[in-house]
Amino acid sequence: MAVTVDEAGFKGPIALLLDLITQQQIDLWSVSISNLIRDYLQKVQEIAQLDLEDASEFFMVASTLIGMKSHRLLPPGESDDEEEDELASERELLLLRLFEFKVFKDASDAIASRVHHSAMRVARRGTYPIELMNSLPDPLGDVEPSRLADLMKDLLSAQPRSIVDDSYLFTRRVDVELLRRRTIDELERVHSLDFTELVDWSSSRLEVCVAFLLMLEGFRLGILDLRQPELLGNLQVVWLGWISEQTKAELEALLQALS
Amino acid sequence: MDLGTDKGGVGSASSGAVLTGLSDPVSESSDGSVDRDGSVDDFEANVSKEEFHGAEGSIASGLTRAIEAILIVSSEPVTSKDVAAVLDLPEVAIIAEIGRIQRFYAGHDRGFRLDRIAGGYQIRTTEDTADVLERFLSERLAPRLSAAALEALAVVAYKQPVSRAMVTAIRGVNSDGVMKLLLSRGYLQVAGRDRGPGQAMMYVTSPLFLERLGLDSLADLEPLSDFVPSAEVLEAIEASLKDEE
Amino acid sequence: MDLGTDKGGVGSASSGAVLTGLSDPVSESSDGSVDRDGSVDDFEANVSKEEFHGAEGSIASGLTRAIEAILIVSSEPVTSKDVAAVLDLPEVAIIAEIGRIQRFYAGHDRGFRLDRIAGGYQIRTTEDTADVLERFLSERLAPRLSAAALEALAVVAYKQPVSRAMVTAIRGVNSDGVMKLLLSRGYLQVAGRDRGPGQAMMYVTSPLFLERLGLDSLADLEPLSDFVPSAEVLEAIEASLKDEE
Repeated sequence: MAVTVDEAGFKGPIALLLDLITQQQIDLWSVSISNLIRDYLQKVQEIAQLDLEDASEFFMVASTLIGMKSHRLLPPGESDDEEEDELASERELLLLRLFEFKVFKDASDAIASRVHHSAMRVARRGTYPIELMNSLPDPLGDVEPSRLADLMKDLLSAQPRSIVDDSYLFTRRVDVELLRRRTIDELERVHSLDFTELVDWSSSRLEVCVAFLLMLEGFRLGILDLRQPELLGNLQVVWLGWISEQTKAELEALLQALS
Repeated sequence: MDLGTDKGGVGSASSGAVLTGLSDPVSESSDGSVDRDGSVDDFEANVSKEEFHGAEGSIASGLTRAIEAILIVSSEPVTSKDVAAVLDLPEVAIIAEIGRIQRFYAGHDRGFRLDRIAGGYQIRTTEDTADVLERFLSERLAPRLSAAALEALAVVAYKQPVSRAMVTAIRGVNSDGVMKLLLSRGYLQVAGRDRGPGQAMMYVTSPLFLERLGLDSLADLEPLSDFVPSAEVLEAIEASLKDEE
Repeated sequence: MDLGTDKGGVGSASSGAVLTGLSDPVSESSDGSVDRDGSVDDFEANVSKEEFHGAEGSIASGLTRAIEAILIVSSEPVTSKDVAAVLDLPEVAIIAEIGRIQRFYAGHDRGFRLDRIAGGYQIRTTEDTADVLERFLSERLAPRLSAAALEALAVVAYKQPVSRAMVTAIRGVNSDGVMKLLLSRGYLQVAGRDRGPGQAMMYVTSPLFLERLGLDSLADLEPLSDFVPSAEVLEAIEASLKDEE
């Protein structure tokens, strides 16, 4: 019994179970739970991520199934009432979750269909006549440039928000050319060193970031080699000491793009 | 273009005069098509007249032209209330006129319709032109949404306001990623924090969600009860988990 | 919608049928509007529609609908050559059809016309609606930019060239609407497409932006020197770049 795991939008065990029951018309008693778990783990390994919550959810469902299965194997009367009650309530819970999920699954199909049909109808992309726009009061009239700077700082420091603009950081705060010369000079001199040593003289985190990007680019261009013997350990930078004309041109282009 | 911005209201004599003046050339038209002068009383009469004449051959009034112009320059749905405010006419008059415009384009089967979307009105192309537009815009019109994202969207749509944890609980799988995606695509928005313990961030669908689904309001979504599984499915699920046959 | 654009053998046949239909003067109805169809399949359907409406003949054809849809979704003038290429029909057929569409809207005195502008065709509002639109725009576009619009403007100013997805990622809310607004106000302009995988449209600030802020160049923007962005932020870089489509 192969288990399908939707890799893009990872399916949970509830969805999986529902699939097994409704689409494949399978009697769960014929499902080998050990196979199910093995296939599941294999898939998880393939997508190279194991969310702990997802995994525990999966095992909760699997153990409920195992419990119910093993219970059925026992001759009647051998288990005590308490155990039986517990099993029954687990079964009820699982049933409820399956029902609930099925409802939302079908609702999502309806939403998908609506989204699709609605997308087939494109809304008018209007523009305001430019003559009219010019006759309106200018909304930027009383905005001070410093207001934009303040907004930008707020945005970049706000918690749930993302992104540091690397291009902007490079252009304004780091002399990339100087950094490159210092890096290459140092590497040519000592041939090999740890990244932490390399950025010892860096005055800011930004310079460290730029230096790191230069390392990556240098690695891509084959100018230097990077090694990291230990996970999260020191990054060793090895100077390969040879730059082709093409590589040089590429590097120049990169530097120009950065500055 | 004066559509009776007079504060005295549509029913007043001065405003009536203005409106008559506006549509003056139209009332002379020989084809017997309806002209309208925007006064509330006449709107009723006009509706029936227009219905009698059908959608064809009608010459647009000043009010029609004004509303159409507004819709043509807009990219977002425009509410009848906004139009009424700009034209200084009662909203009911605007709604009636919009109804006529809708019937005009539908009746002539043009390449677009005037739809009611997210509480407003918006010009949208007809569905049969979709593949032409895909070629013209060289982009896929249908958005790519994974089954996971759609499931999460369904949960929010029907249970809003809702926290990520609740979505995860129903789907049985961690939903932080898809929720983030739906947020960045504009389908969802944050509606503040739960007042209960934990103060979880609560999510609701956005106005853009309505636009993307072509809905006027959330009330237009099928009730969730429509999706209750059929007796056979329920039985199948129950039977598959049963102890005995 | 089949307009005979199919490149295969069947396509050439249907394309031929389209052309035959288009140049057939007999089908032209008395009021100058034409009921014409873009495809063999749709033709049958339209014939019956035409019969139903008798001599009016004002039901739009598949070709009409296709051209109208293209014009409705375009805010820039569209050339007949572009339309012909998309529909895989000779330009002369498109020009003839556009002429019919122009006559239709002018004849019905709607609030917009299909004008020939800068070598192309564009739907534009009629002149008599100018003052209504001015009122509508001044109410809709508040004299001050919203906080959201200013935020988006700040992001573009400091991070240009930048895609919409990037602005959305930084602001944490969908920014398509405010970006559109800023574009329509002329503060932003398009700077081409990203050379990266997503080929996202990239935006920069316009000369008008500098002028209105009283700046000589972007270098005069207040530097964000000494400002260190929050640390949580870094992980999202890749995410937002991946989101760009």
